[in-house]
Amino acid sequence: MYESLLNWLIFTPCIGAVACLLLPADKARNIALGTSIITLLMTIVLALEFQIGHSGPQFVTTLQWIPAINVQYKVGLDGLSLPLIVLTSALSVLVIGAGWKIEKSPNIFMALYLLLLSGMYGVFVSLDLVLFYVFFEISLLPMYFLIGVWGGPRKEYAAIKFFLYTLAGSICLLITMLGIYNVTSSADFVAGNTWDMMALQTPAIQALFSPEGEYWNFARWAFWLTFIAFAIKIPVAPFHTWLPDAHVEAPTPISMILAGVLLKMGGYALMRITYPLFPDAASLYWECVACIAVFGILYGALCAMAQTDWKKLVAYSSVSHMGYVTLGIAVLTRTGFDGAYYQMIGHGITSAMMFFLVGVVYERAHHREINNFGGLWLAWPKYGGWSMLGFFAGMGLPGLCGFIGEVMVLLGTFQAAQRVEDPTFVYIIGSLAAFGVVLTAGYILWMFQRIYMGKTRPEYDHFEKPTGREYAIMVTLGVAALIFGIAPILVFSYTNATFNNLMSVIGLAGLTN
Amino acid sequence: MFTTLATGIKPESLDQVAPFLYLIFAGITVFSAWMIVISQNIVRMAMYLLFTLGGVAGLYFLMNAEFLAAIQLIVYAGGTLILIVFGVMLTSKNPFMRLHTYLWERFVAVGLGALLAMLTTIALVNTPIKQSASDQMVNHDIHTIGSTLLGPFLVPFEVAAVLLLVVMIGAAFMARSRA
Amino acid sequence: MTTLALFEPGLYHLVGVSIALLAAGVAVILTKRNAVGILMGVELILNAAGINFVAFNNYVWDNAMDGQMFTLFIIVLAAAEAAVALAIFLNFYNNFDTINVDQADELQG
Amino acid sequence: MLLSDPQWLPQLLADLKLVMPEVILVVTMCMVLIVPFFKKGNVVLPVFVSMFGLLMALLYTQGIHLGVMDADRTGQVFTNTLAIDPFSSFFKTMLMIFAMLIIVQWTLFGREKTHALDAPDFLCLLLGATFGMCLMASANNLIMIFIATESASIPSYALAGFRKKNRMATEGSLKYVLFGSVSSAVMIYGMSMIYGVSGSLQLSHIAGSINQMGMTPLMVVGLVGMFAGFAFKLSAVPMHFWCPDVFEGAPTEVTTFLSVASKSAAVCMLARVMQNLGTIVIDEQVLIGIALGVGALGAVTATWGNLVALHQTNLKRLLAYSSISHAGYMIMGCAVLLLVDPKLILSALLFYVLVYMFMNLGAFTIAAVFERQLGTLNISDYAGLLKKSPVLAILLIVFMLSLFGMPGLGGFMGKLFLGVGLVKAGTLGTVLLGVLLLNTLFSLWYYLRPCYFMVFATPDTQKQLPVIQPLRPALWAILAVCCIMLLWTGLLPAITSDIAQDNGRMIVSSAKRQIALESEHTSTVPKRVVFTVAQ
Repeated sequence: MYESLLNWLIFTPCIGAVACLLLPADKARNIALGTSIITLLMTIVLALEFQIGHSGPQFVTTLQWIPAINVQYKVGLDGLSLPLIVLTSALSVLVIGAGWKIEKSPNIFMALYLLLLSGMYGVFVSLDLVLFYVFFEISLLPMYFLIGVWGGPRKEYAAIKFFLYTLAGSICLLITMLGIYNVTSSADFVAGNTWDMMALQTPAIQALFSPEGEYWNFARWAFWLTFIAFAIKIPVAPFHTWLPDAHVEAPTPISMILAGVLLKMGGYALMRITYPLFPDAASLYWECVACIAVFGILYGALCAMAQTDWKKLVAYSSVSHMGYVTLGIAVLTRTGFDGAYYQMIGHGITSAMMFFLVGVVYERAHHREINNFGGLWLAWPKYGGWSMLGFFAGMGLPGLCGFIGEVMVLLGTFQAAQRVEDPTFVYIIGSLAAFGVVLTAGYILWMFQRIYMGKTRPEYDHFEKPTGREYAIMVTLGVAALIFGIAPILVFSYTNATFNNLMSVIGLAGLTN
Repeated sequence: MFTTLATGIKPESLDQVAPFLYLIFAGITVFSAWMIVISQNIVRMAMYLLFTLGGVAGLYFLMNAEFLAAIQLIVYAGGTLILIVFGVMLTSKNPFMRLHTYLWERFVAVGLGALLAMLTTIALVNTPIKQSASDQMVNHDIHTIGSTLLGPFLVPFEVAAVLLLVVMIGAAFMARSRA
Repeated sequence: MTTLALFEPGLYHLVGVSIALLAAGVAVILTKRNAVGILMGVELILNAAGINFVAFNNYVWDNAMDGQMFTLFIIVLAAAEAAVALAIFLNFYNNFDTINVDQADELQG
Repeated sequence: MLLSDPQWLPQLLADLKLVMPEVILVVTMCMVLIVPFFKKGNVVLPVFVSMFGLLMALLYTQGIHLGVMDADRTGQVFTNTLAIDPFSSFFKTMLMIFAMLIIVQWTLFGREKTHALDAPDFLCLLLGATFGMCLMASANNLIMIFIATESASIPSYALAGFRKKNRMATEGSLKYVLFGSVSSAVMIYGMSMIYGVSGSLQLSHIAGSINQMGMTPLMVVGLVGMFAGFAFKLSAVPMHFWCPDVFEGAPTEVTTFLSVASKSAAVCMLARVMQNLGTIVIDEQVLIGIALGVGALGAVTATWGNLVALHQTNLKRLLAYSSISHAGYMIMGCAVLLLVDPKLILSALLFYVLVYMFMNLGAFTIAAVFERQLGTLNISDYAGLLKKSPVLAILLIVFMLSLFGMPGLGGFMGKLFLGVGLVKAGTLGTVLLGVLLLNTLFSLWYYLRPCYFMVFATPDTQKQLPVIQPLRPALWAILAVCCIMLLWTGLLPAITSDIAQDNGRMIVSSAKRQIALESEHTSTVPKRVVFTVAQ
C-alpha cells in the first residue's frame, strides 16, 4: 500500500509548485504550507512503516528510464536516508513559516522553493547515479534564483558564485559517472553497464574499479573527483568560499534550508557514494581527508571568530561544524560514521535555528553588525532564552543535539588509533579537532556576550516584538534540539542496520568495533 | 579536331609537338595567374584570368580531355568570365578601378602562397603514386563521356541541374530591383 | 619515342602547373580587396583542382573517367557560384556603393 | 550501371524509389515556382504547396525507413553515390520537420517584410537548401559530397541576403559567399589530391587505399583540404568568421535554419566520412591520427565559441557563438567515431541533433519576437522582462538552460549520451570529454546572462521598452512544441533515444569485400608516371 508513497513524496512538491504558479499569487503561501504539511505527513507515514533492523532500501520503485545506457529510475529509503528525509520535511514546514512575510512575488518564491524541496527529496532517495545527479542539479537551479532574486545587496554575485562552484562539483561527479560507465561496460564485465548504487558495491565491480598493480586506478581518481564534488557542497574548507557569500545574501528562510538541508546533501553523498563505492581509495587516503577536515574545523572556527557580521559568523560556524562530518567519515570507524551522521542531523536543527534567530533580529534592525548590538536579552527576555538554547546547542553543550555528534566524531577519531601502526597522527588530528570544540565555544560565547548581554539599546524600543509565528518556529527547533540531545536512539535505531551493512561494505567493521 | 572528339585518337603529329605545346600552355597559364596577383587593375585581372582559363583548356587538350577543353573554353572562358567582367563593370563607376594593396601585404600573400606550394610539392614528391587495379584504359571519346555521365554520375548530373535551377532563382532574386 | 621531343610532359609537370595556380589563387585571395578579385582567386584554385583531376586521371588512374567528370562538375559549379556571388556583390554595391570588403565592417566580432 | 546493361532500367527504377523524398522536394520546388502563374501575389498558396511537399517527402522518408515501400532494398543506390540508411533517413525526417517549422516561423515573421511576389523565391531557395542537406546526409562519394555541399550552400548564400535593402543582411551574405566559395575551392583541391592518391571518388575505396598505401603525405594534404571545407559548413574555428555576421544580418528564420540544419547536415556528412574510414582502415595509428586532428578541431571550436560568447551583448550573436560551440561538441563526437562502437556515437549524434534543433528553434524564435516587438537585441535592454511577459521570459530561460545542459532538459541528455560515447574512446576521448565538460561549465556564464537581466536586473527607467503584444497561436505552438520536446527528451528520453539508437546505423559500402580486394592487389608494381601524350 505504501510502496509508491516515496514517489508521491518526491513529486507532490512539484505539483504544489505548479499550483502556486497557476493559482492567484496571494494563495501561494497557503498552497506551499499545505504541500509541505502533506509531505510531512507522508514522511511520518514512511517513518512509521519503515522496518527497523532492515539494512537494505525499502519502498523501492524501479523503472527503466533510459534503456539505451541502462539508466534506471530507482528510488528507495534506507537507514541512511530516512532521518534526513524527516529532517527535510520538518524543516520545510518551518521554512515556509519563516518565509511567510515574503512580499516580492510570493507565488514564484514558493514555487521555486517547492521545486527545491522536490530536488532535495530526490537526492536523498535516489539509488541510481544518473537520477541522483539529475536531482542534485535540479536542486541547484531554484537556489540560484532564490538567492539571486530575494537576496541581499550582492545577491547576483552570491547566486552566480554558488551556482558555478556547485556546478564545478557536479561536473566532477559527472566525470566519475561516465568513468563508471566506461568501466562497467568494458569487455571483461559481461553483465552490462549499471549506474545502480547498490549494484556498484558488489565485489565484481569493485574489482574492476581498482585493478591490481596500477597506482592511479579508476577507484583512486574517482574517489578524489567525487570527494571534491561533495566537498564543495558540504563545504570542506578549501572549497567553502561560496558559502559565506550565499548565506549572507540569501533571505532568512533560504539560509535556513541551505544550512539545514542542502549542506547535508554533501555529507550524505559521501556516505552514500564516495565511501561505499571506492572503499580502497578511502582507506588509502584517509589521513589526507582527515587533515582537510580538521583544517576545515579550525579554519571555519577561526574565521567565525574574526567576523563582525552576525550572519557571516553563523555561516562560518557551519563550515566548522560540517568539518566534523567530514572528519567522522574520514576516520573510517563505526563510531565516527555514527557521529558524522548525528552531527548532520544536529547541525540541521541548530543551524536552521541560528539563522532564524539572526533573521528575526535582522528583519527589525536591518543590519547585522555584531558590535552595534548589545543587551538584546533585556529587551526581549523570552527571545533571549530561546536564543541561548539555540546557540548553545550549536556550540555543542551536553544535553543538546550538537554535543552528541561532536563527541562521537572525536571518539571515533581516537578509535582509529587502534587500527594504525603509529597512532601519533591520530592523536594529533584528534587533539586538533577537540581544540576546535574549544574555539567553537569561544566564538559563540563571545558573540553571545556582545549581542545579548550588557545594557539594552534605545532603538530596541521601536522594534516590533517577535510574533507568535516566530516563537512557534523557535520553540519547535529548540524542543527538537533538546529531544535529539537527550535521545539519540531516535536516529540510531533507524540507521543502525544500514550502518552495519555500510561498514561491512567498506570492509573495516571488523577492525574497529 | 572533330575526329579527335569522336574517336579519342590523336593525329600522330600532335605527339611530337606535345612538349612545346605543354610549355606554351603551361607558360601562359602560370604567367597570367601570377599577373593576376601582381596586377592592380581589375579589368586587367579579368583579362589575365581569360588567358589562364585558355591555357588550362590547352592543358586539358594535351591530356586527352578534348571534351573538357571545349567545355572549359565555352562555359568557363565564355560564360563565367563574361559574368565576372559584367560584375566588374556593374560594380565600379570607374571602369579602370585600381585596387590598392600595400606592398607588405603582397609579400605576405605571395609568401604564404609559396609556402603552400612548397608543402604540397613536398607531399607530392614524397608520395609514391601507384597504378590502378585494372590495366584497361578507357577511351576518352564522346560516347564514353555520355554514358559515364548518365551512368555512374547520373545523380550528380541531375543534382547539378537542380542546383542550376536554384542558382537561377537565387541570382535573379538578388539582382532584380524590387523593393 | 620521338626525336623532336626534348622531354615528355608527365604527371609531375601538370601537377606542378596546378600547384603554381593554387599558390597564385591563395595570393590573390589574400591580397585583393575587391570581392570580384577574390572570386577570381577562387576560380584559379578551382582550375588548379581541375588540372589535378584531369592529370591524375590521364596519367595514373586511366581505367575510369572519374577525374574528368569531376572537372566537368567543377566547371558547372564555378559558373553557378559566380552567378550567385555576383548577384550578391551587386546587391552589396547597391547598398554600400562599394564592393571593397574592408568596408564590410558594420558587423563586428 | 552502364546504358548497355540490360538491367539498367529496372535497376534505375528501383533506385529511384529510394530517393523519392529528394525527387518530391524537387517537384515541390518546381510547383512553388509555377504557382504564381495561377494566382499572382498570393503567399498562402506557395506556403501550402511547400508544406504539403515537405509532408509528402517526410512520409515517404518514413515509408522507406519503415520498409513499407521496399522491404529489403535500403542501401547504396545509383552505383554507390548515395547511401540510404537508417541514419540518413532519421536525419532527413528531422530536417523535413524542421523545414516545416521554419516555414511556419517565416510565415508568421518574415512574410510581411517580404514582398508577396518574392515569397515563391524564398520558399524555392529554402526547399533547394533542404534538398542539398538531404543529399549531404546521404552523400557517399566525393563528387556527391561536393555537389551536395554546394547545393546546400548556394541557396543559403541567397537566403542570408534575402532582405536586400538591409545593409547588415547584404554584408552578412557577402561575407558568407566569399568564405563559402574560398572554402569550397580548398575542399575541391583537397579532393583532387585524395583522388590522385587513391584513384577513386568512393569513400570506401579511399579508405581502402589508405589501408593499402598507408597515410601518404599527399593523402594528408588532401584530407586536410577536405576537412577545411567541412569546417566551413560546420563553422568550425578557423572558418567560423562568417557565422555570427551572417546570423546577425540574416532574417531570423534563415538564421535558425542555417544554425541548425546546415550544421547538422555537415555533421552527418562528417560522420559518414569518419565512419567509412573507421570501418575500413585497419592501421590503428592512422585512425588515432585522424581522430586526433578532428578532435582537436572540435575542441578548439567549442572552446573558442564559448570564449567569444562570453562577452557578447547581442542575443543573436550570443546564440551564434553558442551554436559554434555546439558544433564543436558534435565534431568531437564525430572524431571518436573512429575509435569506438560507431552505433553508440551515431545514435548520440542523432539525439544531439534532435535536441539541438528544438533548443535553437525555440531560442531564435524568442529572439525574433524580441527583435520585432522590442526593437532591440541588446541583452541588457531586457531588464525586468520577467515581470512584463513572464511566459516568454521563462521559455527563453528554459531554452538557455537546455543549451547549457541543465538536467531535466534535453540538452543534458544530449551531452550525457555524447559523453558516454566519448568516455569509451580511450585517452583521446577522455581529454575531449574534459574539454566538453569544462566548456559546459564556462558556458553557464553567458547562458545565464539573459536570465540574469530578465529576472534580476532592475529596468532602466530612461528606456521605456514597448509592451509585448500577444503572440499568434501558431507561434505559441512552435514554442510549446520546442519546450515540450525539450522536457520530453530531458525527462523521458527513453523513446527518443531508442529511436536514435535504432537509427544509429550506417551502411558502409562493401567494407569487408574491399579489404579482401586490397589484399589481392598489394603486389602491383608502381606504374611509370611519365608517359608520352599518346601511348
